[in-house]
Amino acid sequence: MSAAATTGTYSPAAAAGEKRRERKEELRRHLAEDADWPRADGRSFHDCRPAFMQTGPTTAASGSAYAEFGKTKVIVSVFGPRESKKAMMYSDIGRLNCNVSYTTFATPIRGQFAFSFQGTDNKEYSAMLHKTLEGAVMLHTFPKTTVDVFALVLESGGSDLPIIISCASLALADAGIMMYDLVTSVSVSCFGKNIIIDPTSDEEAWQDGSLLVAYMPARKEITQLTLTGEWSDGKITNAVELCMDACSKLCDILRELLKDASSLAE
Amino acid sequence: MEYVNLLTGFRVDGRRPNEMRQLKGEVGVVARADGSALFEMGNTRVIAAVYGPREVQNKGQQVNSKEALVRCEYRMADFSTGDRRRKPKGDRRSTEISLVIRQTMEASILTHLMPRSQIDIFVQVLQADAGTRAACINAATLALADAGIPMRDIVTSCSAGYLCSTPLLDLNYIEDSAGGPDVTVGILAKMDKVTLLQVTKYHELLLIAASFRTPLVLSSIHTNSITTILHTMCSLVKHFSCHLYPEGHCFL
Amino acid sequence: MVGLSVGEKHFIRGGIAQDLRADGRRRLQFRAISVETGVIPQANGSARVRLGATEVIASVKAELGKPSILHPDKGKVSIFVDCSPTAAPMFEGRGSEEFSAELSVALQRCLLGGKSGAGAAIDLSSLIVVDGKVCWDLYIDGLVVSSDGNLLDALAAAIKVALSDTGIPKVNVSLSAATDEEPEVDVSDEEFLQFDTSSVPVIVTLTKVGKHYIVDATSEEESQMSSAVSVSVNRHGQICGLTKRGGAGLDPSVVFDMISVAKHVGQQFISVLDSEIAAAEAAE
Amino acid sequence: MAAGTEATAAGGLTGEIQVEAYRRLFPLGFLERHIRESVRPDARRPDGARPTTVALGAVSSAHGSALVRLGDTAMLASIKLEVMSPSSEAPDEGSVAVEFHMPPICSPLVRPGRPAEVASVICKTLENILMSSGMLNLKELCLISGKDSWLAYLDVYCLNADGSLFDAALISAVAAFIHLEIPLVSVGDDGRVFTVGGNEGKTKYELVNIVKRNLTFTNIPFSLTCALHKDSVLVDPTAEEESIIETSVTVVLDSSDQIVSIQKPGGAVTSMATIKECISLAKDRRRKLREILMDSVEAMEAYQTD
Repeated sequence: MSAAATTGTYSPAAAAGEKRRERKEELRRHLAEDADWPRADGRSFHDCRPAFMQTGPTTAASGSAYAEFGKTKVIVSVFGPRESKKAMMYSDIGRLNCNVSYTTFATPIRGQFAFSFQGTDNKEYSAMLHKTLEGAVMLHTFPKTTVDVFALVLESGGSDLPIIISCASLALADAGIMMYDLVTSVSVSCFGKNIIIDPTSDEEAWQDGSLLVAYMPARKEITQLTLTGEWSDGKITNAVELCMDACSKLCDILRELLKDASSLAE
Repeated sequence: MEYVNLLTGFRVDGRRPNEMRQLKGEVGVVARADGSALFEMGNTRVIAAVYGPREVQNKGQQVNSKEALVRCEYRMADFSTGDRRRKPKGDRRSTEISLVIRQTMEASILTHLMPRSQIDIFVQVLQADAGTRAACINAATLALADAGIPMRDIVTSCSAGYLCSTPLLDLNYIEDSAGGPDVTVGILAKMDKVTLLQVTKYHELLLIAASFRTPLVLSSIHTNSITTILHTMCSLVKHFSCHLYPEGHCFL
Repeated sequence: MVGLSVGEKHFIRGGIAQDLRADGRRRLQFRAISVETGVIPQANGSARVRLGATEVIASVKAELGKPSILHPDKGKVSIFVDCSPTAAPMFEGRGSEEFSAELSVALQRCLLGGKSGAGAAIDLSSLIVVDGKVCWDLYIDGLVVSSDGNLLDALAAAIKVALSDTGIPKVNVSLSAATDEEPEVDVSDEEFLQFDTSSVPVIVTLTKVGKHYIVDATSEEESQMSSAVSVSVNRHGQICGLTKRGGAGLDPSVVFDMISVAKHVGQQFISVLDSEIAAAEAAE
Repeated sequence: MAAGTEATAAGGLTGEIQVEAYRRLFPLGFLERHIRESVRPDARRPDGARPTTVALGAVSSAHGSALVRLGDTAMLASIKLEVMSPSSEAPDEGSVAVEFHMPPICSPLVRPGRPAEVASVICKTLENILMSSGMLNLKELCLISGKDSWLAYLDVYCLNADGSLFDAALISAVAAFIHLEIPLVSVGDDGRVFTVGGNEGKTKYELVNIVKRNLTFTNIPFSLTCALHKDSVLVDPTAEEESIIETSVTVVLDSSDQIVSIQKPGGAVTSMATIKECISLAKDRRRKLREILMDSVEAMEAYQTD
């Protein structure tokens, strides 16, 4: 491990790493070949993990949301609209500033992040979050000012980015930022001919391909779509439709949540 | 190691001590820049692009509104050196070379003709085989000329070193990493004036100068005209007597 | 940054709507491409690709390394892109970092395949020298020298050409009896292995301007985009990666339509590139 | 004084503007009028601390963790153990690395890429207190003398910053150490330590640490921050109060009510009597915090047995 080499300390791995790998290979084979092998956490292929979402964990922010999907735990705070940085040039539409960071204990091995990390900031996810939300937020409603969307991943347990996106859209709604629609996002992993929804980090580590969809159900618009691995046309169609369906359901849950929260406030 | 063959007097790459590497220049290589040039000295290859004169982007950087603001950034491509390393942007060496190029070019540009404006010079090293500093200055000159920016004179630059008791013109990578003293000179060719003189291993040079008591051979190259494309680039070595003051660190 | 007047914007949009763009191209037509190989002698493979006024250089360097614990039977490939300030003043200093990272990520997504290695452009198991001990690490570096739009497609094309130009030195391994010891590796200077680059995909970016979408957009056209989708297509017509690059949302049916158009255009682009590679190799 | 004129200016307007606007425009006048009535903007008494909760085991990927809420201030502490070779000066001791983070989500004042100044101050103080209070016996973090010992990475994240950050950080750090459970380990053929899980593992491998699974604590430090404003002492200030008050005093006491540290970061001068008052308030608070912490341990154990 590179982390161990540089710091001089290491995280003791579980006994017999070789065995763990074999087990994973087996898991992978099952996911790729079997019709509907129950996944490691007992779900079937097209089941999402049980989700818990809540608005308002961070009182210091204009709006905030917490999301927990299985082991993945995310907090998003929204600040503003507030004054843009001095260096920014005049803009007649508002700015959206997104940042995604991880806690040092988010990953099983402390501070072991992918290469697109600088410190604990994830540059890739920050950019992706921005690209996903800019099509949904009505930027013209807050000219000259900036809305900051900051996400902190407390624990990473797979499907981090889609959960950050959904959580951010809930936090934006909580902050009262005008949006065309709530954006929800779901990703799938592909194993051989099978497609499994809402993968865990173990599943993500062994997937053949992945596909992420961010969707605005009321407007029927895709605001983000990314794909890795080798896919045929038909499989893309299937996977995108599966994701859009899950996004719609997740969006209904968010809507109920916001309604409950506002009625509670009254 | 034997850097100069005792019998033939040839260097490791077959050049004579006062011979330059193959030079090649090309202007207009970056379509969207106001001026650009590719310059090669042997295997060292750099691209320079000039943007401007244009409105000053960051008013805070403007010191004197009666003169143009000249800025420069030097960058090495990740693949430019033999061993691939990702270097952080703006490391100390790049900052230093950026400054050297900026100051050298500033001395030649007629900045007072372009008040309240900014000229950006960007140099990108594609391949580094020693002498990037000199190559960058030559490329920047070509790019500035291509952009039609008024200059006092053409600035040309070349380096020289001292190995095996022989002054060597235009070191390559092997000679450069030998660790001998080296000198980079930038001159205004027609006016016959020196604008840049950088000496490393100054103390060794002092020793050499003291023991030989001879004028140190330095280098400069002459360029005839670089109005459109480099027609000719005749290189000749100039004897350059410099007085090495024992207590001085930098002299110009 | 592209500063356009209202009239110029109108001209570009109108041209695209009528299938006759400002430079005389049709909507799904690429600019003239020029390809040159072996431009960086120190690298194992390199290429320069010019697409109109866009110019990029890709270099491939191979270094011996150690395979990761999770994949002991595979080599490693990493892709980094840098945007030189020569291409645009806004890439000065740290200004290029964000954009370079975006391009790097998009290329990684399209060329490296899934986590398990399925669908990768380069067969990672061909990079292994000794299982679990020694492998080749491929460093693919892209440099944007001059920019006039459509950088991602140009970079992917340059990488494809550079990979076909790449020779990996042949390695002789003398296995010592003790398994713990590092095996001795003898790198050959004369014999090189060529890659099978037939499955390396190209990227086709479809830029949506108004109701229509175009390929190979120039900077001016890119400034008018409402959204863009980059699709990576290989010779077999499989989609190897896809990135939606910001902008407004898209109707799902439009997305599917764009994918099938990109597939079609991509196949044509691959054959153009193949003949260019052959010509460049013949010239060398 | 500027504050005085502000207060009088505010006085002239009070009848005409709404409470929330008054609070924003004249924060000082707003606070001072509350203090005069011996009540605080959030309806607390001056000597009342905010409700405090401790939840142990909040981070599943850590060896020890705790989530602490002090009013709206939320702190998440986590401990991860890594193996290191001990230094030659102390071959039978482990070590602790403390980091305190204020991610941009916690406060509008923190921006990405620019760590808050206060974070490094709290980090340093936290490290000093944990090391000097005698709470930790570093010998307990030793595995094999002179060869392997634990390095405990303590990371404290502020999830919501609403004043008295140091108090909350210290409680969460202490709670995380109490929750810390050291994994069973054995030494492999390559000399590297690996974890042993499950029952068959215990019989198969020779275990290094059968006994030392939890740390023992003789001394547990707790702290109380008091805001000092003119003559009044406000216990456990919120962020709003902290931004107005003249100065503050932080008292850290150990289990036998001995003073571990007193910090007053400059600001207005204070009498000895006020400091003494702060210390006695801190003593009361220490007892309460201890109860809360013990309750949370019981709650966790009860949850585990279920």
